[in-house]
Amino acid sequence: MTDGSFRIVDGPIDVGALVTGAFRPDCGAVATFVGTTRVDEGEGTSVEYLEYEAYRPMADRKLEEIGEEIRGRWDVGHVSIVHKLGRVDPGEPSVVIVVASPRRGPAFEASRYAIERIKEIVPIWKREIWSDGYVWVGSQVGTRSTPAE
Amino acid sequence: MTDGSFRIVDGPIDVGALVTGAFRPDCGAVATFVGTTRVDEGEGTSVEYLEYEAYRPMADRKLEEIGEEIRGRWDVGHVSIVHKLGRVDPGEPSVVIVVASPRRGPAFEASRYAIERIKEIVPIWKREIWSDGYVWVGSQVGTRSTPAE
Amino acid sequence: MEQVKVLLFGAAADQAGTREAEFTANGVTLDELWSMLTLKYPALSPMRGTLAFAINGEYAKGEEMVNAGDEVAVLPPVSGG
Amino acid sequence: MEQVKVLLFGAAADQAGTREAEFTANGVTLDELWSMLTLKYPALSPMRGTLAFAINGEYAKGEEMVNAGDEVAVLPPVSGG
Repeated sequence: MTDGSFRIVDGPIDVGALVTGAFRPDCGAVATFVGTTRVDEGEGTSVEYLEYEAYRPMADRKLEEIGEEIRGRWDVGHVSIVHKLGRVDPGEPSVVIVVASPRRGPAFEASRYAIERIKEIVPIWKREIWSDGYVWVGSQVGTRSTPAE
Repeated sequence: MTDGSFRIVDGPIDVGALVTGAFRPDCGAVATFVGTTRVDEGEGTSVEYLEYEAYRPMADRKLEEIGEEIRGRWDVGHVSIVHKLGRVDPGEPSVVIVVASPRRGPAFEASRYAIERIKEIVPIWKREIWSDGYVWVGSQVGTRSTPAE
Repeated sequence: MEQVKVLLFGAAADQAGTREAEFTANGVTLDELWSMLTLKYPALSPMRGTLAFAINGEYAKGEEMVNAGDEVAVLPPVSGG
Repeated sequence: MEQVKVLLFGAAADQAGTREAEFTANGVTLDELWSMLTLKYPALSPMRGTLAFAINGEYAKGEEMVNAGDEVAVLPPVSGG
């Protein structure tokens, strides 16, 4: 039987509790992926933070679908996915994926699969907030004077 | 510059602190692998716990070597590996690997590489403790009456 | 009379200048609804090639039917994670 | 006279019944040291094919030289992780 949960949250994610919450005596491997806000230092200007929005409850359902896909493909004992909305500062986590499996191969493969699928099918969008405006990632639409930068 | 640490410890591993300690503004992906004691329920008998021993300081140096290999192969901002010795109960972590990278591909690949290399080159051994004796994993030597089981 | 509710997200909401719109429509295709939408919000037009759509919370293609009471979502390329 | 210290781990320590041994040796190969070891601890012999060795904390092959003062480790198949 597989346990775990799929959640979209507004507050900070307790990464440690998510990882240790996946430990089970029938699993020997826990693979975790955490996506964090990355800032590339440019010439004097850089992203200040990211801001996420979602189409709910469709996004919640799509996370659960990914969980079902994983349970159908790999022998896993635990799958949890938590995605944060709103502001996410540099170095802070926006998404945490935790998969426990009896063996490490499936744990690695399933956690990788989860993040790829999130980026394909879950209706969540982020914009980069710069000092001089914002840009929607993937659409290159925003209020910056040089949004393609 | 890459940060992180390589440690062999006798006490419990603070998994949450290790993962969040890898968050950096110049990295967007943190991949973590945790190895935990797995118990397969047999016919009335099962492993009670695992017990690890190491050849130190060679084992410490080999962990650091793996870190150097990773830094030479992938663009990573943080690599930490912590391995516990002594008794590890079912569902408890024996090894934690945390890799932060600007991008997720290298983070996944490097964390997988680390656990494979640990199992190849780091002089650490575990034995399964059963109610009726123990078996050294990989050597099938021990005190159980049916050590090959 | 029943309406079709249209929700816009991310860059699409920006371009339209609104996150929500209502149209009087029943038994039209998504493509036809898109024409109504761009008539009202012409700045959306150039985005067409990048957009996906959902009807009542599930991805849908341009030839699928939209009926009164449905909720249609205009979805720019997703960028979660 | 200086000695070679031999450390045994895991299943090898079990089979030998000790975790540590000393031999008077200088300028012998690892293979020769192994012969001295199995003479003293015959139960080790059947493990030969599975074992690795280290001289002063680095993996070493059977033809490598062991000198007085060296530390040799007898390493069963590692099983960390």
